[in-house]
Amino acid sequence: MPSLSSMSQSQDIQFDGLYAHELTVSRSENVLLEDAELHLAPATITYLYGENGTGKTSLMRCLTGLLQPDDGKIYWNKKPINHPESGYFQDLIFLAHSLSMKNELTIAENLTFYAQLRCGGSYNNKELQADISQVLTDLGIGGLEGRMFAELSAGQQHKVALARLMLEPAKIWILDEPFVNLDQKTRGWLAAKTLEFKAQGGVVLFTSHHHIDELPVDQKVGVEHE
Amino acid sequence: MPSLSSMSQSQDIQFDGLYAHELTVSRSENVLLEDAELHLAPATITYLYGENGTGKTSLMRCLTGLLQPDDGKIYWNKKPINHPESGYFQDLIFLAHSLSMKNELTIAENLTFYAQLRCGGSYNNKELQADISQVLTDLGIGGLEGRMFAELSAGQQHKVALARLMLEPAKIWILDEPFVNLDQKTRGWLAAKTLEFKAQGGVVLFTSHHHIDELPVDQKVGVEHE
Amino acid sequence: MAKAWRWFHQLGSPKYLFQKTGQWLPWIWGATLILLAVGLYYSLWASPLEARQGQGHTVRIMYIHVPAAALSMVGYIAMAIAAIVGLVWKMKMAFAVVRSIAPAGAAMTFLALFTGSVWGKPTWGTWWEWDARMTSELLLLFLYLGFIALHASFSDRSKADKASAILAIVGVINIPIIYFSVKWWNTLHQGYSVTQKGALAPEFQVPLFTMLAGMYLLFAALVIMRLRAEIILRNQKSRWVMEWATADAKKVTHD
Amino acid sequence: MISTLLKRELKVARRNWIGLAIPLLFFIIVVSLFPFAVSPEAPMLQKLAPGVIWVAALLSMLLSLEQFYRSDFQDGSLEQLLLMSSPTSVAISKIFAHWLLTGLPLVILSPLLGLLMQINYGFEHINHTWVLMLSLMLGTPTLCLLGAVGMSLTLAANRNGLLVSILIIPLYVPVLIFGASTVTASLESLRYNGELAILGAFLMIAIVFAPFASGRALKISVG
Amino acid sequence: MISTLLKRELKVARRNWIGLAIPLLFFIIVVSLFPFAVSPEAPMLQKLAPGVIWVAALLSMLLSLEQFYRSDFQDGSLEQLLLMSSPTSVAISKIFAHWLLTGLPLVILSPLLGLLMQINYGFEHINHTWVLMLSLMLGTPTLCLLGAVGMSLTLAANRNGLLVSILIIPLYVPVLIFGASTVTASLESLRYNGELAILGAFLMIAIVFAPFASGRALKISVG
Ligand code: HEM
Ligand SMILES: Nc1ncnc2c1ncn2[C@@H]1O[C@H](COP(=O)(O)OP(=O)(O)OP(=O)(O)O)[C@@H](O)[C@H]1O
Ligand SMILES: Nc1ncnc2c1ncn2[C@@H]1O[C@H](COP(=O)(O)OP(=O)(O)OP(=O)(O)O)[C@@H](O)[C@H]1O
Ligand SMILES: [Mg+2]
Ligand SMILES: [Mg+2]
Repeated sequence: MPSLSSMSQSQDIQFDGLYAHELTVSRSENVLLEDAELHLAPATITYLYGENGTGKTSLMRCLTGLLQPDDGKIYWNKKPINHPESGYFQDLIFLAHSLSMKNELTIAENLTFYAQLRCGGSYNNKELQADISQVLTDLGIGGLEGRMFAELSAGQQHKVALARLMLEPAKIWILDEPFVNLDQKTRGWLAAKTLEFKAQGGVVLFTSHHHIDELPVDQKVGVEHE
Repeated sequence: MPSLSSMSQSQDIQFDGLYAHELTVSRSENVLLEDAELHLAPATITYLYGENGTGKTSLMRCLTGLLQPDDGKIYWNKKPINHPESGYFQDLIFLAHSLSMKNELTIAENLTFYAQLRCGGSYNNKELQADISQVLTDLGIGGLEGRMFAELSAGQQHKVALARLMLEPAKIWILDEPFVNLDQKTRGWLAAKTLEFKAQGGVVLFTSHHHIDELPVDQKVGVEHE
Repeated sequence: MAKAWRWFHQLGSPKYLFQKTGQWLPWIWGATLILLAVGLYYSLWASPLEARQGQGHTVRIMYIHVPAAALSMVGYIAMAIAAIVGLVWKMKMAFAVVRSIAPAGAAMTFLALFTGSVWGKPTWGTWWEWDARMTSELLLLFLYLGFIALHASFSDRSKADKASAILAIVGVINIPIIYFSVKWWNTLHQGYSVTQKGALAPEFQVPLFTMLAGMYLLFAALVIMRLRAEIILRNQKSRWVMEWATADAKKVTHD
Repeated sequence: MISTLLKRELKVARRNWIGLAIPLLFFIIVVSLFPFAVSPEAPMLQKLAPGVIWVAALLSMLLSLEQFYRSDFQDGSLEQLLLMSSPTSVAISKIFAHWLLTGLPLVILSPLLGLLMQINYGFEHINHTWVLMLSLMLGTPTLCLLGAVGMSLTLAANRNGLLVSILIIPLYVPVLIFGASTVTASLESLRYNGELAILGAFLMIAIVFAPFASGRALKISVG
Repeated sequence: MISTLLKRELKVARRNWIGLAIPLLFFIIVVSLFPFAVSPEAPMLQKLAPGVIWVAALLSMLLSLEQFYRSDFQDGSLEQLLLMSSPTSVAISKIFAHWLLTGLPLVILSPLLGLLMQINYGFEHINHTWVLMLSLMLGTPTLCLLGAVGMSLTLAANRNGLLVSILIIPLYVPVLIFGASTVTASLESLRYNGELAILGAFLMIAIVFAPFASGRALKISVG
């Protein structure tokens, strides 16, 4: 593929937010998406739906750059996501199925690590610890900061992963089944926080197999397969 | 605890099905349940609810004998579950959070293994393979028998674990969040199958953080913590 | 130049490559058989025996041993080149080539080790010596086997291709390092002069060079056959493979 | 019961045939490190041979243990197995499969290693090779049995493959000493029956106690 | 960036302090198997010493690799790290942490092992010990760097701890040869500067290429 034409294309992109152009994704020889277009505008919440195995997770992994699409380009604020100036990876939080927390560390240590990784030294440690306590309390697991991650229940572990959303500044959230394993109260909390994030101009993409009453969405995108 | 008195007690038990008597369960020094009584009668569906981290999973692991309770006894059809004559472990299917399938084996091989382990040689292999195909087709993943378990989506993997319920004869199902990650259609399927199982006299205990419209329950048990 | 470039690009198309190699293959096999027949005749019957070292008939092993040893190294280098092409120009067919060379290369390495070992018994009185060449050949076998093992341990083919391509490249950087360190290390303790380059009498040269050419072609033929299988495997879903398969099936039923 | 379990182990291994070859390759490679590191001269190598081959066998068995137990624990299979059959029979089938898939091939391959280490100059010395194989034949099952106990104990500990090494190696040392000295005795044309008998005795003791202990430990790890 | 990553590695390791001790213990145990397996006589041991210590160091580094990479891959941390920093810097911090936590302690501990293997009879021989430490100091980082490449390549492969050994050991051989022969030369009172220089050269080559290759491989594994 000649690189020149794609450069010129990148200047043509008129969309703010995340824009995927002619995306083709396949998994072990099955084509999941072909020439798909997707636009996630700032201050919108997009709900990705589809039956099991249609390719929602695969699409998300492409949008985060973890999976190489067969074809197509992905832009963040008009720049290809891999372009150093796009700042995409600074702006992105991706919560996948695997919770990405270390069993051997405590809740606070896990969260501190990710916050510092994103913000460098700019996040004052004392402030950070106070914020962590605050978020955990909101989530109903206050006081467990020093508990080893492995020694939590399924839902509590999930809550810790969600706490990252509150501790790290970002402009786009990509959440793969974020409501799984959560009790009613926590679902409400997450929905409220998502709406707040949207109100501040954030971009949200999430999947869920259950309808979440508390979360009105702006755009529904279905992934259907054959 | 003198074993005599518990023997005499075991003769006193009047309940068919699963009966837990004066159960005390704790996890890292926190007492989760104290002197709890629980009776799951034949042909009933019991819904176990409670917020995240109240002890639902811990209770289930006690009921399956995997976690040693601090105190209390569990009876299956009036016999302690560890009593060789209770036949409890022949009758029980426990689906936990971890799906207990091997990534390196195909779907069919995984299911065959568990079916043969339970039924010994009595399950004719040809019949078993036909049954597996049938169940997978019902679940919407027909034709994937030969696919490696690792190469499935989250929901597809979950479906494979559920297929065990159809392939292995049992009298009690203990299901920890069986509806997680499933699409609408599959949830309906599972609810219908659970009702069928109940109609045949089966005992069902399950948890879920979402309300499942399709599944009317006979008993609701809440685990509340402090 | 432009023409060569275009040809290079065409080779990247599985269909084109499959058809072309299909055309070449009979010729390559033909030439292989002729050369090997002539070479084997010369080396097994018509060549003189080695008198100086009193090796008798065992010298005939050389005509297999030397080509196999040469090919084992050439094979690995070819693999690494293809791997670079695959990774840098994102050419999928290059990965198929890498994958097809590996088993043939491993077989040649094994053959070199085996013939060398069989030769060593009568000449040196031992099956194995930790001589520089022999040792680095053994390590080369491990590199090949590592490559094959790595490729086989992925269920996702494109991951397998890329990961094992990196290994092939890292391995090729190491081959000279291995060779020289082994040589240096070994001469510290003892030196074997058997493998030193001596003037080879012409009556040994003719059969040796014929065998060399024959074995090179044999190697090419094996790689190409494997490559064609690999192409079919990797393009099962594409239309031309379906057509090719059904056409083939028809041929079979007609026969 | 045990046969179903065994069949599954074999199937997992066959699927992953390369996984079968790997402990073997490791065995060969570790042995061939020594000529590089110590000396490539035949008399020296021959002197080292019994020890090195035995150490390599031990390490290769030790490291393949991980693969045989850890994955069942992590994906929850182990918990299901324990629900459906007795801990001891789970342990027995695991141990047997482990030996069949790594111990036995290693025994079969050992003559080649003997060759690399110059144990065997020609057919007249074939006897040493037999002794080597025999010692491994008696010793490797013991290694599997002891390994199973250590592995089952450490499953629930924070995942750390090396922890099990630390627990087990002291138990392995006697087997190693008698295994290697059997071969050394043979190379020095001494009698080696006594050593073989002791290896046999170790095996008997391990067979009696290890499956039970390993089963109990599995049960505890899952709890 | 790299310092945050490093800090976490150290914290995980500290939490799991036993994990830190284990490669060291393994190192000691493997070395001390040889007096049992081969011969406890001092001249023989001294002859073996450089080779055995180097092989043990190599195996111990190799086996601790697993622990340093696998768990990040499995719990999804690796994918988060790759989202937030460049693959090469992830690789660099992993490699550095790995060396700091297993390579360095091993270097520090090596005099003790020299003592076990009779390298060092008294203070007049202290020089050999220095050479041993120096050779390990230059050699172990190379082992870490090469190991990182192998480990990153095998992360997404069907989990098999030994596969990585097979990939890497052929690459380790040159380091092993020069590492052991540095010490041997010193023990035989020969010059060893050349060997040390070559070890240094290997390290330079590895530093230039390995982090990049390892980063690429990490990216592929996660994809
Ligand atoms: C397992 C044992 C052996 C191995 C791995 C081995 C390996 C090799 C290798 C790698 C080459 C280089 C080929 C080339 O440069 O194109 C070679 C060449 C050769 N080998 Fe061997 N060899 C072994 C045993 C022997 C023995 C026992 C003899 C004869 C007594 C022998 C005689 C030769 C000769 C004559 C050449 C060609 C010399 C030259 O072109 O430099 N090899 N061998
Ligand atoms: N590692 C893999 N290798 C090969 N195929 C895969 C792999 N992972 C997923 N697939 C296949 O790709 C398709 C899409 O999977 P994906 O995980 O994207 O689905 P999904 O929409 O997220 O489903 P779910 O709702 O079940 O999570 C599925 O059919 C699955 O079988
Ligand atoms: N391995 C463990 N070690 C110590 N404490 C644990 C462990 N697992 C769970 N706990 C604690 O025990 C309590 C009950 O956990 P359990 O997993 O039973 O909850 P649950 O009701 O299943 O919650 P969820 O809805 O989140 O799955 C929790 O407070 C948890 O922190
Ligand atoms: Mg998904
Ligand atoms: Mg739970």
